[in-house]
Amino acid sequence: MSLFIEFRRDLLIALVGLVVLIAIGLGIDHAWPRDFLTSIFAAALLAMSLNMLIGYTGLVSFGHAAFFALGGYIFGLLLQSPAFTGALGAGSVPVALVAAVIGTGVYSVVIGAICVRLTEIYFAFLTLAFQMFLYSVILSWVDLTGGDQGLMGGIPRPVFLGIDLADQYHRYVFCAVLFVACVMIMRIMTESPFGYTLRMIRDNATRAAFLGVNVTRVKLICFVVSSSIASVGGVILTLFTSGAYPEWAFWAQSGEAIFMIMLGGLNVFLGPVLGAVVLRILNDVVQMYTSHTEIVIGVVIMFVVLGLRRGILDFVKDWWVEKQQARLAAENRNGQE
Amino acid sequence: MFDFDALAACMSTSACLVNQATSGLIIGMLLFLVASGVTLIFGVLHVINFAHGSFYMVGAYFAYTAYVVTGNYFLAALVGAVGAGICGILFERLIISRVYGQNLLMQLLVCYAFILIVDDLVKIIWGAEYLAMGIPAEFRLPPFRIAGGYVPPFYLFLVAVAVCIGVGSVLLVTKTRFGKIVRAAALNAPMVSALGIRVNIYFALLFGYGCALAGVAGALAAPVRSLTPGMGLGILVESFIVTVIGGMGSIPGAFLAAIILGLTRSIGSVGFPLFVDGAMFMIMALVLIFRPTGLMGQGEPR
Amino acid sequence: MTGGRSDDVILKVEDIDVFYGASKILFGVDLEVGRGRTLALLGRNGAGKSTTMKAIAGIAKPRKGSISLSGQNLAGARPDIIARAGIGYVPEDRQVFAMHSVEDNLLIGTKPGLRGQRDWTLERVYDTFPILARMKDRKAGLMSGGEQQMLTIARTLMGNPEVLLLDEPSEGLAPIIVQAIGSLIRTLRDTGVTIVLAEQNMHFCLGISEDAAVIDKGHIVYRDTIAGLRANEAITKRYLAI
Amino acid sequence: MKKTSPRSRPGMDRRTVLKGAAAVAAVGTAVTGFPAYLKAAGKPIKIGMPTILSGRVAILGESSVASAKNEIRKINEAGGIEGRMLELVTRDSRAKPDEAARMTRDLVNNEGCDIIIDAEASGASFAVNEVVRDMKQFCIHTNSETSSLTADPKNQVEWVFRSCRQGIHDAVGGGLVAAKVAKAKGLKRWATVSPDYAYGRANTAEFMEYVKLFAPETEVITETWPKLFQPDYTENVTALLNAQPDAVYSCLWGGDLVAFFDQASLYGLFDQFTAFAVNLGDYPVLTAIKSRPAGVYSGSRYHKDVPNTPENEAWYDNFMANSNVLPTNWAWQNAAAINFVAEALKKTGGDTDTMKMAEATSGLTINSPFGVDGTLTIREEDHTLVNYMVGYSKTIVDEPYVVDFDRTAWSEIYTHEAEWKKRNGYM
Repeated sequence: MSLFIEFRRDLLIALVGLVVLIAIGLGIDHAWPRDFLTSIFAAALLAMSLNMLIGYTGLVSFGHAAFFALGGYIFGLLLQSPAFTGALGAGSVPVALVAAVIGTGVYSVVIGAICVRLTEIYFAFLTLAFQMFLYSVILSWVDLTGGDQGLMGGIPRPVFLGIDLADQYHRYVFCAVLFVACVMIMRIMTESPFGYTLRMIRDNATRAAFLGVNVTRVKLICFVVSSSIASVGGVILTLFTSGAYPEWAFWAQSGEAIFMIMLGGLNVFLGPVLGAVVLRILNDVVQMYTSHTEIVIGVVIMFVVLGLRRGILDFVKDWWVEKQQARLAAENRNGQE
Repeated sequence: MFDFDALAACMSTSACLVNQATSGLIIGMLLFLVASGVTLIFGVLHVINFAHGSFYMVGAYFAYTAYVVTGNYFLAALVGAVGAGICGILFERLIISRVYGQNLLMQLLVCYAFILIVDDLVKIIWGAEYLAMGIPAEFRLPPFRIAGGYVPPFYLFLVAVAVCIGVGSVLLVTKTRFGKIVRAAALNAPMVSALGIRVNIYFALLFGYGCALAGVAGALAAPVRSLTPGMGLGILVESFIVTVIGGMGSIPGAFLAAIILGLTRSIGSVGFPLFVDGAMFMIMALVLIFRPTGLMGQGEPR
Repeated sequence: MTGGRSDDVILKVEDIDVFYGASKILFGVDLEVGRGRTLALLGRNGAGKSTTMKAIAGIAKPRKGSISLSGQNLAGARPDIIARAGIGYVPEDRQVFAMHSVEDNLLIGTKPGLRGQRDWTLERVYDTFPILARMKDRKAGLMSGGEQQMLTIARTLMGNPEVLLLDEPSEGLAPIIVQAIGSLIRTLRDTGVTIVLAEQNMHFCLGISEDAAVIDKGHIVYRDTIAGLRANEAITKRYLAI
Repeated sequence: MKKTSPRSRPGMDRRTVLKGAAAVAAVGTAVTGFPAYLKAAGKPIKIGMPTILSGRVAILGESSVASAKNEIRKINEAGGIEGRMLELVTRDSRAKPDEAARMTRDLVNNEGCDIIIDAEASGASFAVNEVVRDMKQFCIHTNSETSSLTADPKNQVEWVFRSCRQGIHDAVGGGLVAAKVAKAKGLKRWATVSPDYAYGRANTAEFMEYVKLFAPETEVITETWPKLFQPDYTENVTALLNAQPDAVYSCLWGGDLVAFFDQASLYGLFDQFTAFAVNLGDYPVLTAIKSRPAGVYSGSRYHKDVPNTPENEAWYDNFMANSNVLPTNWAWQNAAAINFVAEALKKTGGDTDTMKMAEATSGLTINSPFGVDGTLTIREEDHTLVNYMVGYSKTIVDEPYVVDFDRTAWSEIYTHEAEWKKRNGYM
């Protein structure tokens, strides 16, 4: 209960956000905003959950997309199995969703237990290694995963509670609710005492350990939660594309997520969302003019990293903080005189 | 998943042993050349050059063009190495030196950007179509027969060059003044600078040398592998595995790890063909778990 | 010769301010060192001695002021440019290249002097520092503090400097070693090299240097001969805790 | 014109944009081609084509685009369809299925494309298939050879067609030729070297199945599976050397095939075994391999002498004159698709309504330089292309690179295809 009181304001904002998202999706008689936003939901959940590791805990994971893909595959495979949908009927979709999250969580406990003990570079490498391992399993296990072709033949989505995910409006609202719920969970995680522990570990793990924090355990909890949330992103993308594809587990997917974080800003909670939106728009706009999208995006990354040296929202935040400080300093001077 | 009969059958014939051993060596040596550049750069500059595969690609393309123009493969290989080295120096001076000492994220991103840019540039300059250099005339010879196995002369040349370069790299780093200065600067750059040495130039040269190693690997691979934009990615991932297994910063470690991986691939293709990639990642994971500094790495534990 | 000044000033520091981040360490420091002379820069721990030395060597960047060597302005230049201009810097915490052998340490420091002279060769160094000759193949990291101090001085000499900056060479060493280092510095002085010696211990400097400056809280509070300083009890009591 | 899907027509987009509900959407649409919505009458018929324009397969995507453009140019120069011009809009999916899905939605929703030509490779075409099923959008697949895309009823969609080779057709043809050669030369022990992914495995299994069916004394003694885009094939080459088979089959393609041939020839592989490489016959592959071996059996791709008719020769010359890439298997398949679209549009009087187009395309036969007897047909029962050239040639070192085309009769293919479908429960 106390959570509701403590996060009253955030919950309210989340609710308003959800209403706005739904209004945009349902109010506009054009599929594009719905498609655009749905793909943003998926990408932003991947990026935001990764930022729980990178921005809040200082763990630069290079293999986060593995959990994204795993979530999508578990969800898709369960729904494609006639035995599963036959047994659960209308309950198939929610059960598959829960199974995808829990399944990914369990997998990430195993991976995390091995990885979180390592320092920066080795952590990055090992997460990358496990991701590429999953990728090669998906490619090789053709009988189950369809190999490079992904899950074929569409994904059945039995109607539950009057929600028909084959209908694009229903699907959009469902994805928006999932997205906002996950964002809220991350908000509560990062703004609670647990979130402060994460930041303490990021800034000085030795000191945190000194103060009685079980660093390994806290890192592992963060790793598992963020992986589970990434899996929800995978589920959304699976619903959207009506399939799941091995590219989701490829390292470039993780690289893109890292860039989204960097682009939007890693010290601002909603930074990765902005990053996801900007990258997607950039990609789409560039694509209209040239097929050499990579060179343009490469130059943009160079500019952001070497020019701004931080993400867009970080830049705005720093600018704002600086302005506040200047104002405070001015006030102090006036007060002294 | 495992085919022990095939493995046993192979192990019991000398022809198969020779074939698989040479095959492992060839795969391993190209990996070693690329990985030794990664490990050298990391050992000294403490940056991970995620863009190293791009220099492998650039080396291959330069060599291709030089071969088309001159028809001399040895000259082409030299052009590939030097060209990649010069690109490496430019990359170091203009881009990567700006993120020295910054967190991994920044290094990762500039390299990611560089890979995107170079891949597209190669596509613009050489086209998206795959190119093939073909075996140079000097090496268009029937394979040697050793104990029933086949050993192509070009691969002998390739292994010899790789070993020479590997030994040369170790000597360069341990015996020459250049190497001594660079190693000292790795640990204490301000002090080396205070002795009147332009550390930046040494760092750039070292970076260029590391990239030239990748360039040589590209040039050596060009006659037998098809050239495409983006060809650097595969070898990049594998050379990282080699670097991590061998120990970041250790050239002998990279050599050992490259041979281990090469043999894993070649023996694996007989005994457990579907699990070859999995086995490589497994070895890397095991090494990181039980000996995070790698087989021959020193430096900070974990 | 008045007040420890020479008409032939080789190194001149004028009005430099140095900051570490937001905190100001040096406030308008002025120094002059005559060619061939030895200046002792005295002061308590944290007074700004090392920062002054680092500023001259180019490791700390002055925010204002000038540093000139034989008239050439070097303030803000990179350390390697300053070193090639003839200033040899021996840091306070020794900083040998621990993984390299003694001889490799010396080789890394080797460069011709400003006028192309190579007065200091390996042989001459081994002559001057017999202990280094005995240990030339040992890893520098395995040597004792005093031996490392010898090595850093020798390493800097291999660069044939005009001016030698010695930052607290006696710090943390046993008295007998301190003595040996003292006599070594005298030997060097006799070869004609200009020396700036940062020290807490005035007595150590007495037989070595001609000139002295005292720094406190980033301000130069005294500049004259060391003999004058010795006589000035007000200064020594207040700033040197003697 | 009743639409079951709530997807809006371009006319509505303007209102949407004017509403200004989503600023981002406005920017996106304004850049994409606002003016297109303004000229309502006589506006071009837009054909959207997601394909692969970067990476190792880019050459195939580029030849697809070049070929489609060239056919559209011919149609437009002849006056278009009912006075309306055809216009091609392409998107690069980078061979990623989820990108392809997004691009396809984008082409329909934002570019206002009336027709989708899916020029993706197998992986992504299944993704596109799901999108067009979902959006109820008329579509022709032009490059995916995976049989199940149209053969498996669960993938079949009423308004989706395929205008390209199908793996099973090539497998029957290849099996017949290989069995003939095996009997003549006594090739009993076979080995395979194919890329380790769905296409490679399915294609190889189908080929060997028919070789065994037609020449029962053959056996597969070893299989080696390089990864897709694997740079080094030495381990696979030595695996073949160790096995010492009589013959080798490979469905490697593109740059992978080039690298494999160059590496294998170092070991003198092609002097030791008879080789069958279904994807060798494409011009860019043949011209890229430097040590082109003679006497390798190569499947039919695109070749100016196959079929050896004046129409095909003319098509080749026209293509070469108007494009800067070489024609490939993908090139003729996309050319054929554009011709099918044009023919169907003529039947509907220029109406692009999904169901009308579907009705017009189903069972459609057109005149084409690529067909047996100069015609190609999209079969009514499973919406797939038949009557194209199937068979094997033999390589020679110099131009025209392949000779002695041995064509497989379609009657034989139909018989075996029907059996195969029954076995797989597809009918």
